[in-house]
Amino acid sequence: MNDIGNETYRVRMTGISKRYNTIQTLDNVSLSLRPGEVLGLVGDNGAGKSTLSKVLSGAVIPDAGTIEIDGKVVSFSSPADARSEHVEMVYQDLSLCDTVDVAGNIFLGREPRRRILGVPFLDKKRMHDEARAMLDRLGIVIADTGLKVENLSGGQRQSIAIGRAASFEPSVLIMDEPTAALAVAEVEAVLDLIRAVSARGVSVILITHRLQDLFLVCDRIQVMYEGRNVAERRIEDTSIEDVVNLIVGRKFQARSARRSEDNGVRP
Amino acid sequence: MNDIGNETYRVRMTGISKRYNTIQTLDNVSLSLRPGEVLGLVGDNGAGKSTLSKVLSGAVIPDAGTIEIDGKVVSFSSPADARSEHVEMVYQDLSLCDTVDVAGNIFLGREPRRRILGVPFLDKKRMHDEARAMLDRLGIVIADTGLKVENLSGGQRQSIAIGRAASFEPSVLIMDEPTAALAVAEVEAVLDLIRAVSARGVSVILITHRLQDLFLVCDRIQVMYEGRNVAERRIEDTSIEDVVNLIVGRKFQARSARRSEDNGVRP
Amino acid sequence: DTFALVTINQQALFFNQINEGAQKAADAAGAKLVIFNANNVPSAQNDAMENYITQKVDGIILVAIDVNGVKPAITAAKTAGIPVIAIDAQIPEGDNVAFVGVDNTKAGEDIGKFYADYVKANMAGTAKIGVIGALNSFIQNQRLDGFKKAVADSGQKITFLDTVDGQNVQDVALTAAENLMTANPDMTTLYATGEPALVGAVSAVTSQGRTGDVKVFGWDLTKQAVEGIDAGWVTAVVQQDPAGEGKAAVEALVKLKKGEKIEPIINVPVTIVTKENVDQFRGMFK
Amino acid sequence: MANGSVVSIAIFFLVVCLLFSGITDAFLTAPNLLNIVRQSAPLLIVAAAMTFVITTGGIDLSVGSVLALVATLSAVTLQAGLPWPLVIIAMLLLGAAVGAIQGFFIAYERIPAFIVTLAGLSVIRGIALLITGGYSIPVEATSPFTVIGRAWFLGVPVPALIALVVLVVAYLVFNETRFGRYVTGIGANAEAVRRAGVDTRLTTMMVYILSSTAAAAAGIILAARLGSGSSNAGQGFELEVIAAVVLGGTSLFGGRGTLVGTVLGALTVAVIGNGLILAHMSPFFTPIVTGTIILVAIWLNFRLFRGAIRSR
Amino acid sequence: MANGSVVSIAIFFLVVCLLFSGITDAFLTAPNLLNIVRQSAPLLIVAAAMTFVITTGGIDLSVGSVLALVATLSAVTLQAGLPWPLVIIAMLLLGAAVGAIQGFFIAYERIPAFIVTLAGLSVIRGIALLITGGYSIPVEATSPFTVIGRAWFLGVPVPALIALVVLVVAYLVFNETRFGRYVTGIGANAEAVRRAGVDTRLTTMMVYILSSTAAAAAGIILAARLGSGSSNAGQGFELEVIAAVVLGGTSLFGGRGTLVGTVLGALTVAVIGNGLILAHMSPFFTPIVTGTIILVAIWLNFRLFRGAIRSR
Ligand SMILES: Nc1ncnc2c1ncn2[C@@H]1O[C@H](COP(=O)(O)OP(=O)(O)OP(=O)(O)O)[C@@H](O)[C@H]1O
Ligand SMILES: Nc1ncnc2c1ncn2[C@@H]1O[C@H](COP(=O)(O)OP(=O)(O)OP(=O)(O)O)[C@@H](O)[C@H]1O
Ligand SMILES: [Mg+2]
Ligand SMILES: [Mg+2]
Repeated sequence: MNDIGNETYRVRMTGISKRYNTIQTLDNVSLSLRPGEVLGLVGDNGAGKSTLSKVLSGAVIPDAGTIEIDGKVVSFSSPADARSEHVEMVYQDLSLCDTVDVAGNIFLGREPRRRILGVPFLDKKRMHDEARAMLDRLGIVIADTGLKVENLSGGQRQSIAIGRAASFEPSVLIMDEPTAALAVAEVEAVLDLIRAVSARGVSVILITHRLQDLFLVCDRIQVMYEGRNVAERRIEDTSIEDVVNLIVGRKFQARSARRSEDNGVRP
Repeated sequence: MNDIGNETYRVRMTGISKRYNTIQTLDNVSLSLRPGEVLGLVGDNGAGKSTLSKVLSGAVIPDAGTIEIDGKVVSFSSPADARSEHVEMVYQDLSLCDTVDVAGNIFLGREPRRRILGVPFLDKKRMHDEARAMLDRLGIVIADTGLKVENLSGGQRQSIAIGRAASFEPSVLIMDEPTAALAVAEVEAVLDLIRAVSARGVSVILITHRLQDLFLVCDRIQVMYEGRNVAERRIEDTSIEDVVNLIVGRKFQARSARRSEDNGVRP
Repeated sequence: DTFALVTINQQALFFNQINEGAQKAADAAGAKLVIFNANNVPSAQNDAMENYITQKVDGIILVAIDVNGVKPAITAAKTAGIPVIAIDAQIPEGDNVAFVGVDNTKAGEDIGKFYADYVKANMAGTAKIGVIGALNSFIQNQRLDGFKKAVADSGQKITFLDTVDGQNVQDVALTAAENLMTANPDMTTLYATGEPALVGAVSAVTSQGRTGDVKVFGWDLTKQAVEGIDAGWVTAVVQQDPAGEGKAAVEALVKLKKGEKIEPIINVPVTIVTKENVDQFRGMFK
Repeated sequence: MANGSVVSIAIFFLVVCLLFSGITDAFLTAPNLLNIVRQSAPLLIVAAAMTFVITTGGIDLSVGSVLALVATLSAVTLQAGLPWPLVIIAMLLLGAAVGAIQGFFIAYERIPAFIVTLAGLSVIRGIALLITGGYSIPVEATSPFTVIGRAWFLGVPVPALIALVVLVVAYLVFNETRFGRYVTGIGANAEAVRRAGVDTRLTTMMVYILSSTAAAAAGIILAARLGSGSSNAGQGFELEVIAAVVLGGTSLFGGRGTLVGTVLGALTVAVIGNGLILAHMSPFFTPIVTGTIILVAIWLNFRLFRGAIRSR
Repeated sequence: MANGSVVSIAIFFLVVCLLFSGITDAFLTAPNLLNIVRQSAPLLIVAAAMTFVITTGGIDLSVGSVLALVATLSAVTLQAGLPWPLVIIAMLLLGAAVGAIQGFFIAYERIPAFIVTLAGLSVIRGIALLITGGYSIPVEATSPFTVIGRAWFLGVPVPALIALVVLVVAYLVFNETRFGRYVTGIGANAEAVRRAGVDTRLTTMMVYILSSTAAAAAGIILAARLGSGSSNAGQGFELEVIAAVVLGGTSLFGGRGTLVGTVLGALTVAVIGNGLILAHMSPFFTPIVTGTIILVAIWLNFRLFRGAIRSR
């Protein structure tokens, strides 16, 4: 991880605003991210976390604001633009094609091809082999990469979305509640993955409501409230209780986010 | 909560099996639930938790097995049958109608009506008033109960699904990962809700991957693994580490499910 | 003066020739002619007539689809003082001032009689015949009924094989005609009740290589039909004079306008075109 | 989308009306406007019912055929001497029965609506053709039956009054009853509605009963107005109805329906047809102009209202 | 559903074939079978392209009109003395251009495909009418152009060969290329495909270019076969094509398409039409029997394969 004092940013978003009809979803929000840094983005439901990250992934076009990637001002008019700047995102609603199979979803938009008589056909064997390897790496049990994703369990679907975003050498990886539907071992695998990619210099934005996870992988935490930035903390300078209070906007006793032994759980 | 030794069951499912093509999703699974009891149902992704609970809610018809409610054998051929036995469920995929408004989704299938000239028209005012009251009770911020749910945030959508299931005097309430998308204060509200309804005698099945929550509300935990029952524990007799090992099926070190201070989080 | 012509569709040459004849006559009389195409929808004709009545045109010429269904509109026109002339399809007990055209049943009998005579003279009095019709067309059904009646009256040994529905669309008629020939390898003659059916029949006979042993009879000349007549396997085609009908209808309206009297039935005769007289029609298809 | 679309089609409708008022003198006269509503009564009635069908995510291609069958059978039964009130009741019941059969296959046997009603289209028109033998069957002009299609009441044509009643009832049912709610819900997420304990199959079958019954009512009105039953009636009517509904802003994918939009869509189609006749458009240009007007106008409205409809 | 449906339509197809082989002698003869494939070549070609359109969740109602326009324009240009290879190329380009215009409105301006192509249906057939003035325009029987519709090659009719090539290419593109993948993906979840960085608008426009070009090819074949171009060619063709596609198991909601199913669906429709004539069915019964066969057979297959299709 780089020196926090360093002024080279991978991502700098400034003055981002977005309005939907009557709701000001984002109101002059900023966000910055250094190479290899893991930023935890937290906030109440409806605070605008997903919308802000979709702005960075090109899926939402903001009403105002600028985005710089590696010091260069960019303007994303579609996710394809963001992808070509190596920004990848795991969407909260997963964005899978239900009637396409597991391998097809993982490689969507980047299918490997091989030329037969000069015509670029899909290389299905390679797709299935690589998909299998990728799932195994993430510790995901899916019987067959040829299954359509519509019938998979919630956690299996989420794993596919994660596998897709993480596998194509992103330089910025945005994960919007990637572990919400995952069981305990799979959560560990995702946290390991985040540590591994950030060690390789990938910048990561992690949106999650599992606050304890933040303290396992993040370098910094940014808190949003009703569409605005309200606080930013280096991980060393904060605690779960502090973050809870920032999210809720007042002093709040959250038993589910407290240290386990207080809840009567035997060590 | 009733005496665990008591032989009056609210729900008894025995020998439930379900096969999808090549996958034996449920294999001779049993489940029992006493009045007012809160059962935690846990297991790896794809273990069959959602499918089992859908059998109880009538959304999936099992290949084999019997269900008894209050000692009476029932056979659910549709969710309407289960609803008439007061079984309510919050589905993992939420099951909302995107183009219907918030109030409409909350009251779906149970819209209040008033007669004008003998014709039963929807009582829209009452729907919106009661929906507003219900959301406030759960601490959910949604600007307008007339908004279509398609544009709500992930957590807002989940809150609506919870509000719907909890509000109609169920005698069995099944919650399939109800807190996955919720922020910290909303999670607390849901846990409070579970405690409150179970105190009123409602039996609750809670499926969750947030293991620490189990220890806050459950009386008993049942663990599934690849479509089978593998363990059952009274909450007093177990610990997070124990549950993690049962879920994963072997000794497993999960930092994200350990006591917080081991993770370097300052108390 | 403004006259309105309400027609059935514009996908058959026949109706377009009515339009042309009427247009020429209107130009000659210095009147304005507006044309409405109902695209085969019966109620659209009523709609159009009602619209013209509110607009107070000076006369309406009507080629009816549903001869009963247009009666209320004709009555409404009469009440409004607007004369209606029916072309091609007669209105039973209608309030129209005149009918211009062909008696389809009668002309069907004519070609039926011609056919029976031909069978008697050239096929030793026995023949098997297949029919390509258009079941949804009132006048084409009349043509078939008249034809059948004349054939039955003739006493020749003629067997009616299948009737297939060409739906008044060329490609449908072609497919139906091909299948008709496969179904009845022993068929010796074909009768097509309208222009699309005849085009389909002619193409089918060629494509199935049956020009040697099937004789075609039908309605409404086209270039392919003329070529078939030249080659000898299209025997006879009923040719109407649609332009003449259109012209006669406009002229009748003009006369009425001047206060003159007209005949209630203005007959425009048909011609049965054969090798002998085909030359006089050749010019139409250059 | 539904709301943006209603505004869009409303503006479009006004523009078309203004246009024709400018071009032709006859357009903006009471008799002509009454003509338009009388002529479009069958379209309005069936389009209202079709809005329910399409909002569930279904489609009914058989309405034109049902209309033809009912028109011919009304004429046949009247000719056979049946009293006219009996004929009307029998025909409406026939429509409901046809809808129930089609709805059964769609809702309970889960066969795609497109296939079922396309088969229905073929079979039902075939029966009409068989009954009439391709000829048209007259209805006595003196029969009180024809009142339904021709009479005026309080200065308004009876078919228009019938359409008005049907539209008001349809609007209330669609927006103010449980049934209407479930129709929208089924189109949005049928499984969610089923899980809410609603009998989605019955609801689905009901919408097809509605559309076929509406088609039967349209057939009765048409037979009464024309004084004749012809198996040719209502050819291509299904596309016209669906076009009116879709033009009004109801989504073919289900879940978004608007009855106000449907009424505007149907009237727009009717006004364009009427206006072009009054403007003495050459019949060769009519289809070209009709299609172009619709496309360009919808396009302009989509451009103007894009922001309102859905912004990314 | 796609797989279960293909099995279902395949069995249905076999049953229909066996039935007609039993009832009629002429059915199972080489000339008749070749007739069937020749007659259905235009249907097969357009249905293959329509499978792409419907799989994206779209629809193209204008194919019958494009077919008519191309058929008439081919005849007109040949009459004007243009060399036949030029005519073919120009007509295919015309088809592509029409598709691009419609696709532009659908993909880039987001106007519902139903409205755009319904307007297209009206405008394009209007243009064909205007060009021909209602006359059917002959193609010289001696022109090499007619080879496309009438000639035989290696004992197989040329139209059937063209259809075969189109189908093989379509199958490969649909199942083995990125483009085919995105077509399915757009039907399943267009936003997901867009988020994956795919230009979904271009892909959507392309499928309409495909369908219009295929309709143009069908128009060329038809003009060559009939030896004449008529503006009433291909009336109702769009419904026939869509029926073949849906019968084959492609879902009108998009995301699930099968080309094998489409071929079987199209051939089934063609075989029923052919077989009923061979069986000397009265034309009055033909539509009734056709509709009933389709419905009953699909129903039986849904019952038998329900388990395989989707169990709850
Ligand atoms: N397309 C849209 N149209 C209208 N309103 C929208 C749209 N997208 C988001 N919103 C509104 O913007 C607000 C922020 O939504 P967003 O999804 O960004 O929240 P979030 O912080 O991700 O919440 P959660 O933690 O629940 O996922 C919500 O109130 C939501 O209703
Ligand atoms: N309709 C279906 N068709 C085919 N397979 C299915 C279907 N429903 C579930 N399955 C399979 O059954 C298995 C169990 O699924 P289920 O959703 O019950 O898991 P779960 O325990 O809820 O997992 P998660 O924690 O990820 O939600 C999965 O492997 C899934 O792929
Ligand atoms: Mg979010
Ligand atoms: Mg689950």
